[in-house]
Amino acid sequence: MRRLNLDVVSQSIIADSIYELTVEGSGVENMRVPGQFLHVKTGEGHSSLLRRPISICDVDILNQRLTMVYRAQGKGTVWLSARKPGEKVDLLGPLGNGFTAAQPAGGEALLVGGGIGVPPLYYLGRKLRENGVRVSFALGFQSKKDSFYIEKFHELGQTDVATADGTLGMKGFVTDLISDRKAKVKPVVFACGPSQMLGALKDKTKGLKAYFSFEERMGCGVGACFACVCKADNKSGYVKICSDGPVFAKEEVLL
Amino acid sequence: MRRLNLDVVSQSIIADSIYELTVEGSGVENMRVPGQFLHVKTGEGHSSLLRRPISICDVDILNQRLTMVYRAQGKGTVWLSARKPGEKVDLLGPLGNGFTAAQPAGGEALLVGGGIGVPPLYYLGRKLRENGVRVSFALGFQSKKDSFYIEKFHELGQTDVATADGTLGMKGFVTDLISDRKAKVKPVVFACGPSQMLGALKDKTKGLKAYFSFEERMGCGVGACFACVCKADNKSGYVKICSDGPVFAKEEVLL
Amino acid sequence: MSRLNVSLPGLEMKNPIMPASGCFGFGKEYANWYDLSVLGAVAIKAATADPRFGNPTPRVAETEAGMLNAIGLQNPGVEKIMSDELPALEKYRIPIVANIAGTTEEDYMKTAETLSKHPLVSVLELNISCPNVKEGGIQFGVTPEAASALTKKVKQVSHKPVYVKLSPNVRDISEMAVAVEEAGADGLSMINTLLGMQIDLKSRRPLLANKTGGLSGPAIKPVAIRMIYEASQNVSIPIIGMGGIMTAEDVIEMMLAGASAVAVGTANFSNPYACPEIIEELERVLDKMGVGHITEIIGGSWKACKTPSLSR
Amino acid sequence: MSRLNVSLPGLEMKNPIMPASGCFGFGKEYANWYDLSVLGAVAIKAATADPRFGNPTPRVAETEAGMLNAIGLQNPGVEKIMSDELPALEKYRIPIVANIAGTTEEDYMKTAETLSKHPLVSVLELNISCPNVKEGGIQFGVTPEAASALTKKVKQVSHKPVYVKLSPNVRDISEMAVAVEEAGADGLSMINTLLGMQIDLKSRRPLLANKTGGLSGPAIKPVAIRMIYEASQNVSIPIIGMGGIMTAEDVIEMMLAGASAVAVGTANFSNPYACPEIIEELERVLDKMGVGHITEIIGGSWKACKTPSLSR
Ligand SMILES: Cc1cc2nc3c(=O)[nH]c(=O)nc-3n(C[C@H](O)[C@H](O)[C@H](O)COP(=O)(O)OP(=O)(O)OC[C@H]3O[C@@H](n4cnc5c(N)ncnc54)[C@H](O)[C@@H]3O)c2cc1C
Ligand SMILES: Cc1cc2nc3c(=O)[nH]c(=O)nc-3n(C[C@H](O)[C@H](O)[C@H](O)COP(=O)(O)OP(=O)(O)OC[C@H]3O[C@@H](n4cnc5c(N)ncnc54)[C@H](O)[C@@H]3O)c2cc1C
Ligand SMILES: Cc1cc2nc3c(=O)[nH]c(=O)nc-3n(C[C@H](O)[C@H](O)[C@H](O)COP(=O)(O)O)c2cc1C
Ligand SMILES: Cc1cc2nc3c(=O)[nH]c(=O)nc-3n(C[C@H](O)[C@H](O)[C@H](O)COP(=O)(O)O)c2cc1C
Ligand code: FES
Ligand code: FES
Repeated sequence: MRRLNLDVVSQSIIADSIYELTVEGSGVENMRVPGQFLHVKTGEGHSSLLRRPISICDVDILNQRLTMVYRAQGKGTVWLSARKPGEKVDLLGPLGNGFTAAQPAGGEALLVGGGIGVPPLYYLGRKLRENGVRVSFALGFQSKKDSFYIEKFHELGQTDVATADGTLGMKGFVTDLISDRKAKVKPVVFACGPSQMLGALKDKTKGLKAYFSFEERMGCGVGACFACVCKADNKSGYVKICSDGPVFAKEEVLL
Repeated sequence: MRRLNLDVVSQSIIADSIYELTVEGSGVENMRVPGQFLHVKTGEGHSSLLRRPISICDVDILNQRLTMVYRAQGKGTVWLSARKPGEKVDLLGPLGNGFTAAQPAGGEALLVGGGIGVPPLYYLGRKLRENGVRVSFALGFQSKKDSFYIEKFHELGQTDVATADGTLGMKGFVTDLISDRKAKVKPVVFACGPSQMLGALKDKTKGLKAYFSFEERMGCGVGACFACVCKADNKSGYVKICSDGPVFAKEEVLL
Repeated sequence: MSRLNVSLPGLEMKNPIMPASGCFGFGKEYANWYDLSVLGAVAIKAATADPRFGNPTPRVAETEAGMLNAIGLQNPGVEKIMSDELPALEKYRIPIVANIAGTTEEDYMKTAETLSKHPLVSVLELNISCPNVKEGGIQFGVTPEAASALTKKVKQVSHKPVYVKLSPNVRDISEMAVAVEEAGADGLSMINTLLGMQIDLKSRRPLLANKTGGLSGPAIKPVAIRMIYEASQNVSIPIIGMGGIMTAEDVIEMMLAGASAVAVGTANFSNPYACPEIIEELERVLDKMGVGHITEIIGGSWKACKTPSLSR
Repeated sequence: MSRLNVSLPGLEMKNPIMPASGCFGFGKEYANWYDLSVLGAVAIKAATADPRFGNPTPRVAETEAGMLNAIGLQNPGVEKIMSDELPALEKYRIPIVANIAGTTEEDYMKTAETLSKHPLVSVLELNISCPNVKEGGIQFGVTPEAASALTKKVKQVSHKPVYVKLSPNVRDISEMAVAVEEAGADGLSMINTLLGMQIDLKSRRPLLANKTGGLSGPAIKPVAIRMIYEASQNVSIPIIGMGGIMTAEDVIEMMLAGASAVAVGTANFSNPYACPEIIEELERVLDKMGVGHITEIIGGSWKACKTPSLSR
């Protein structure tokens, strides 16, 4: 949990409005937990006051390199997508609690991602494999042109894809991909994506251990402002997505 | 009077916080009148809404190159000083009415500048010489470290310098430099500098034709907002520095 | 262009964009930059009964995403405006919103009567945010009683529809809006500037000679949106919205809040082509949103949906 | 450090900087970033008599040079704050400003009495910008009568000095300041947020679930400066200034306007080290200005000069 000023190594567009940004520098070596996120300063001066939460997509600890994959949609991410080698990126991280709990040692994991929720699953998949877990992926996108990293996921394990318009993989939702597999192998499920997807997935994963990464608009990103609070099934009745999460056991957060 | 998007050719620091910025591109060929100014957009997005008025310091019509010399002091000029080749500068220009009137054809001109009022005198001096006018310069700075372009002015004509702390040239004010010369040759005087300097110069140039370039904080820069109005000895009782000036006969504007 | 036209009392506009009063002079300067006939209308600088020189300089300061101004209503007086300024606008064939100001009710009435008779003036815009000398420095724009009384007086003498320009420096904007509607206003203009100040660290004094100034620009847009959203639900007269508009998206946001047309002020300084560029962009944004005609979005943030909105 | 200390009723601060209420939780999160003992004081999140969950999400939005928030005063209630949150702050040995909120006078009184007895609480900060349910949704903070009555009640029960936090959503800030001073306030905090709104073009609805939110950040600084400048000349109690402070220069500007100390809110989100960095920078800025002790500049924009100012 530090403020880092990292050097841009590369920036490339890997799908429609989707950018892959690699930065490097001191502090990256602490980013060991998949599902943690970065709080990225965008814009010059005081024009953009709120940082943007972006997941860790991959880390090369040895070379202190960090990769983010994000969609350039609003003011801040569009600014970020214009950063070039030679420039710096100011970010806080690693923040939050990632996919730490219940790694199914020696077992089976199913990683489910939707759209721009896919990136953190890459680092998670890599880590799980390193730990000897068998991983497979169910990824959903709007359309082929929005899809990314499919080849890289294939290298880690079986990867099924669904697109809303059927231009890649199965036509339909990502939840349609997992029905039969779950029956067979009882995997632990890790998921990240829009809240409708998580809601549907909650039902589809009845009886399975599942950990979901949630999204909410943030102020501080560190647990101080109560912007990102969601109702939860716990003692206080709520969780802060930024500091208690973003990853929770699927039962804890009330969607 | 157009909006230009010019390429940065070079940027260099030529004195303490004083930068020389050369830009090039279409539209520069219209900048033929010394004393006119540019209204420069600074900052990204909507952080800085007001443009910065900067004088034309020199123009290379053939190569469509324009040079500004400015002090990086506040938010906007500090931003401008960080522009590098490969980037663009958005400016309106040429704006206002420059040193057009009463060029002393074949005669003698004395150009008096103080601090950051010096730059437009360079283009003016060059133009006057091209028109066969004998030019000499009286330049005032706070200190040696603030001075610039002395050699370049020497190439155009006799150049006397005063500094407030005596570190270069005479110790004192620029007005102290002109006392005897004016008696001898009755030059036409052109001046640009802080209003105290112009006030003192007004007295010192009694009996001489003199044209002063005035400064005022601006909104639109084009005559529409009435931000830059000064009392004047004319029919309406005022002038707009941006569109009626910035250059006026010394008697017109009431300091 | 038929998807952009809006119709307000006295204002048939081919698009909802006009430059805001005080930010566009009487038009002739920006006419050097582009053909003013592309505008939906033009709001001209405040007219007072007699010529006014305005405040000492500095009159403007820059703030984060905003600016302060204390021009002080400098203008050549209503007679000169009619003889020297208005005729030059005729050739553009666009509606003219004549902004009027004063320090007493009599001032306003005199200016309103005179100016509203001019054939080129489409509507009056009553700027009620100036210090009221008679009532001891209180502004007409900050109490519903004073605003209502002034509106009634001006309506009595005006030959054209009257829009009242509301000040945001109030506790309850709806109360003000309702008061002037009941007093007979044909429309509202909102918002005028927020009172602000900047202190110069070198001189250690307020930077503006007038000390305080009016804050405009994107910094105040959230306040404008909120006030238009509130006022538009409490009155049935149309609103000309303003405050921080820089882009076509800002226009849409303000119309969704409840404005029927908008004025662009500070943006002109940052970009002299602001108005024509916004007008051009509007079509593109409407396409992206799948909106047929711009009037469909007026008040769209609180009205029941007419056109289906995109999912997030 | 002896040139930065300021002394206000109940607050002996080694420097004039405190994080603003609601932007710093109860301190423990930022304690992971730096040692809180460098701070002049700390203002903690609003306490209410009973626990509150707050508003639905989204609770924040970004605007140009500002942000909107509608957290809705989420807090665990005064008892839990005293048992679970305050003790952790003891080790930093800095004054604690306990912000309190409520919806009825009784609420406020209960919270004020309880909290002001806690040995770690230095002063109370009365947040009077919350809806007053009893009086039908009117805010205590927008009429002098309601603000004055509430201040009196809280003063009666409080064991510590009481600062009243003023809302900027009023017509006349001095009137409010004078009313609460006369009611016995020991100091003022100003300003709270401006009411604003953002509309999401995709959903065509207000982005915040609560629809309106409070605007903070540099966008509102000119309004804060103006209000502090006005209020400070009309009262003799000290002012804790806030609204858009990002830099040490902003602190100086606000103190020149009339603040005796300042609070830093939104800046913490942009930079978690905002407070310690500003404190460090203050020395440098005072050096540049040739100021011996920071108290010399308080109200410097309207007081006769004590130290010579630099020429422009
Ligand atoms: C824990 C977490 C991890 C995330 N990881 C990724 C990632 O790896 N890749 C990726 O593309 N996106 C990710 N997102 C979503 C990403 O934060 C938003 O897309 C981004 O903040 C939008 O910023 P903008 O400048 O494009 O939009 P703007 O509209 O300019 O943003 C305005 C404000 O709204 C907030 N905001 C807007 N949309 C969202 C959103 N969907 N979620 C949260 N805040 C939002 C912004 O942070 C900002 O404060 C993540 C979100 C969270 C909460
Ligand atoms: C006609 C004209 C020609 C000029 N030519 C030059 C030149 O060639 N080189 C040069 O260094 N300077 C020149 N100046 C002064 C220059 O405009 C200011 O130094 C500059 O605007 C300061 O901007 P900033 O971003 O540094 O300061 P900021 O403090 O960030 O500026 C804030 C606002 O105040 C305005 N402002 C601040 N100081 C001045 C000033 N002295 N005059 C006018 N506006 C000011 C800015 O334009 C801006 O709107 C000229 C001014 C005028 C009016
Ligand atoms: C320099 C300047 C001068 C203004 N003069 C007037 C005026 O004469 N009459 C008036 O009603 N409003 C005046 N205004 C207010 C604008 O018309 C507009 O209401 C306000 O600036 C908000 O819009 P904006 O943020 O787009 O600038 C002026 C604003 C500026 C910046
Ligand atoms: C997220 C957030 C929460 C806030 N919560 C409170 C609060 O609980 N009580 C209060 O008095 N002010 C609260 N405020 C207002 C701040 O204390 C401060 O007055 C305001 O934000 C202006 O300062 P700034 O521009 O530095 O943020 C809150 C502000 C923000 C941004
Ligand atoms: S974003 Fe501030 S508490 Fe989560
Ligand atoms: S700057 Fe607008 S009239 Fe001169």
